Amino acid sequence: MANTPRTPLKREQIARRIAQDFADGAIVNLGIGMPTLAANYIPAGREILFHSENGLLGFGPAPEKGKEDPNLVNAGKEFVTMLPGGCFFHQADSFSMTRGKHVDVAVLGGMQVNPRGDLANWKIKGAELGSIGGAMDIARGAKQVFVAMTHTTNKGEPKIVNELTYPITALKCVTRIYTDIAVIDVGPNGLVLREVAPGYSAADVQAVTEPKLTYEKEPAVIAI
Amino acid sequence: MANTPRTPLKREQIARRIAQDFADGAIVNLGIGMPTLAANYIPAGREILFHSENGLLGFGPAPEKGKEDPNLVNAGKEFVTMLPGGCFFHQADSFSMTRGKHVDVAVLGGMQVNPRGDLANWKIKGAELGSIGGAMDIARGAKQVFVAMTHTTNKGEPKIVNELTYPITALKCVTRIYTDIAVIDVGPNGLVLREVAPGYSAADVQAVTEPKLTYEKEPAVIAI
Amino acid sequence: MLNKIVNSLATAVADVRDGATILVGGFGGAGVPEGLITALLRQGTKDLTLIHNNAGRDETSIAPLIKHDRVAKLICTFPEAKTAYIFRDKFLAGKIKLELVPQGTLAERIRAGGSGIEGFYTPTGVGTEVAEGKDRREINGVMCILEYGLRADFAFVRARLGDRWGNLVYNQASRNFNPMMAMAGKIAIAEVDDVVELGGLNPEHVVTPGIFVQRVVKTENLNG
Amino acid sequence: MLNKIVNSLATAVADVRDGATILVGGFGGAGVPEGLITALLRQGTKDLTLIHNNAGRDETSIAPLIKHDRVAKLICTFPEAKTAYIFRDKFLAGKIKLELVPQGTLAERIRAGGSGIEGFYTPTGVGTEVAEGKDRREINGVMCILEYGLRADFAFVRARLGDRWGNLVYNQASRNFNPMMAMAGKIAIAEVDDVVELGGLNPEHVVTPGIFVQRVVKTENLNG
Repeated sequence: MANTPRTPLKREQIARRIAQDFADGAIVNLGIGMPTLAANYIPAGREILFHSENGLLGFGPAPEKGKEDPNLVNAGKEFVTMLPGGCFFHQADSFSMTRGKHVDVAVLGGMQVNPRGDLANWKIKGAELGSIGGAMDIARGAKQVFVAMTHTTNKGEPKIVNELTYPITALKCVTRIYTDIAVIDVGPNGLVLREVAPGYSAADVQAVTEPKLTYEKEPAVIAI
Repeated sequence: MANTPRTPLKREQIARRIAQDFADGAIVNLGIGMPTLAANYIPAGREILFHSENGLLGFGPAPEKGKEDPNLVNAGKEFVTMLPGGCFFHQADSFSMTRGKHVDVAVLGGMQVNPRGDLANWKIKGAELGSIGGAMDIARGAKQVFVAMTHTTNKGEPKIVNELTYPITALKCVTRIYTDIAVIDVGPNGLVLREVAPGYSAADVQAVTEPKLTYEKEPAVIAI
Repeated sequence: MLNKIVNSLATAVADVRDGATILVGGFGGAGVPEGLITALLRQGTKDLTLIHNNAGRDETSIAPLIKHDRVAKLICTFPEAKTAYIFRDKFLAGKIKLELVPQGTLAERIRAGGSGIEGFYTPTGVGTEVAEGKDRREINGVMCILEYGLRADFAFVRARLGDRWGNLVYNQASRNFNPMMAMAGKIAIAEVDDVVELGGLNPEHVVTPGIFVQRVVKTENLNG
Repeated sequence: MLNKIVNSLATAVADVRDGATILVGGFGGAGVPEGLITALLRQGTKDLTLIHNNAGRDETSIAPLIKHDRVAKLICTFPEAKTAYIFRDKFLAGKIKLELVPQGTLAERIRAGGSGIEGFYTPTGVGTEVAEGKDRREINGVMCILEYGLRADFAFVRARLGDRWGNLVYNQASRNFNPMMAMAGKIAIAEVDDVVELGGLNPEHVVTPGIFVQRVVKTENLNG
């Protein structure tokens, strides 16, 4: 392993890794951006129901070119199709699903996460505007919240921090973090490093992570 | 008029008088008992939509004998039919309609009413049990609440009283009272006697009514 | 594969334990999950808390459970009725506790429970015995009382058709409380006339999205 | 006869006055009542408060009203978007006020407003800037904030079919906010693809019961 060059995961690889953690039959809400890609990598033999907060459950992939229907879009305003068994509902019912803890997994983008699982992902620090959309309800309401993000900012600053400095989305919500170099659980006693990208050591990940990571042994390499 | 014998209205006549006050196009909820009879006396040319709190809007009369469907009943558990344009919904939506002031008129039975329009109609004084059902929501939520009742109890005691002694259903809700001997409005300054049954004088009605009734002139005789 | 179909009513209720709280759909005789109730009676569980609009209907609906002393407490809106004589006797004998709730408040409390709304302010019940001991608050000039969301260990619902994802449609007025109860039961069990293939329900016509339902079971005649 | 059909979009919005509050359905490009918005732009009303998920979409949706300085305040969930450049410029120039609401809270506030529920406790937003200045309360171990019901003078909704009683069905994901908005507008105006005869909608499939709708108007191409 000392000979493997450090190889951070690409966006598609992070998405593929996340999809491995969707249990068969899970109801999953995917946020805009990298989370949406996870739909492309569902492991064979698993049936996943996708929920979209604008009022869809059980939607499928994008339609063929020329068959797009402006009345059939997901929360990211992308054209989708419906699978057999899918259904429509209004937004109050849709958020009864998220707020009421009926959605098994939400995958959200992240700007910052802290060791208590607090999440910031809706507004850049100091920005005049930001868009909450469904983020606060979904982060607070899903049974498990997975965050998908690069491990550091463009400037190399940690996004996994001791205290959030960006506007908060929800407290104590994140259960697992997937980055380009690690998979980290948010446990009752803080962050537990589970897996690392090829060529990375636990120490490498710790070096770009502000809070202390714990791990029982040298963590596994992410299977991609 | 002095020659007309005092003729209190029968239940069907009270119901008929009430139905005259349903405006064309009104959405009406009828309580169990005498109120339900009003559906039989809609004046010609008026289209009334009946709401039932168990989740029906736009239902019609009882089905032919032998065509009763146990899944198509109103709140009084009577078999009904659906008119073209009728629809079904769940009880939370049904009470959004009543609580949210979307129902134009509710006709309810009454045990006591006071000059402020407070209503008692769900439980006999001192009873071990009583049934609220939809009464509290409907009394509180309909735009107009008509009460249909006999003017006095079996023992001749007034049901229109200064202060309620029976358990309260809702405060300040009743807009008009229809009894076997009078039609009385609940106005901002108390009770206004509008109409009397054939052979009754205003003084006759006042004699069996605890609060003071006002009236501009000798009231009209109820047209039956 | 997500398959919520259960083979028998007995299997569907096998894990209901003593002391469980159960939401039971239906209004009068419409939409009552009679098969699940019968299966539960045979299963033998006791000390139940039931939440249901009525208090039993002659020897049907929840009456058999009350008759056999399985019910410690009933939360309902309409306990006083000729047909609820079994409940009445048990109540007067001090063998069953009663919490009386206005019908619209009950529907809304159940929907709130299923939607992750912990409490709400309603004008229904202000000034009545229902308001006793409850927090009051005036909002927009409207006096309200605070009511709490209601959840249960199980929900027994009755529907017309269901599929293996748990999607449901109902039969006319038998919809009533069933959709909200499915939302608020940790384990919602739907007794259906028929199970249909996935895709057999039009996505525009689904009333209860499958996310709210954990088990679907075809009705059986257990008394035959 | 109850006839809610209006002959033209211009007639439907003729009585909207300066300073009115308007709920506008739609999510992204799906389910937006474009015709009513265009008719309102031509009608000339100003100082509006709009309630809508987004802040305009390029030159469509509510953007034209914002561009022509008709909107004094916007209540929305997702103001920051590439396609909302018209709003962004007006906001940064101080020409329009913004109230930012999480999406599930917005949906629920509108439903509550239409349902006569004056306020509710939700866990969404706790610990975030959305909670600033709001009442907090812990219920069942869950910290919540108090949010209020939201009503408006008008609701502009977009549906697929409507009848003269106001019953509506929608087109797939264009359902979104429209059903709740119909509930919460004092005058709810539905722009529909087509008007159908009474009885043309199956009573089991109606999504918005006519009681919530005051006007139904067939869409027109006002830009053609």
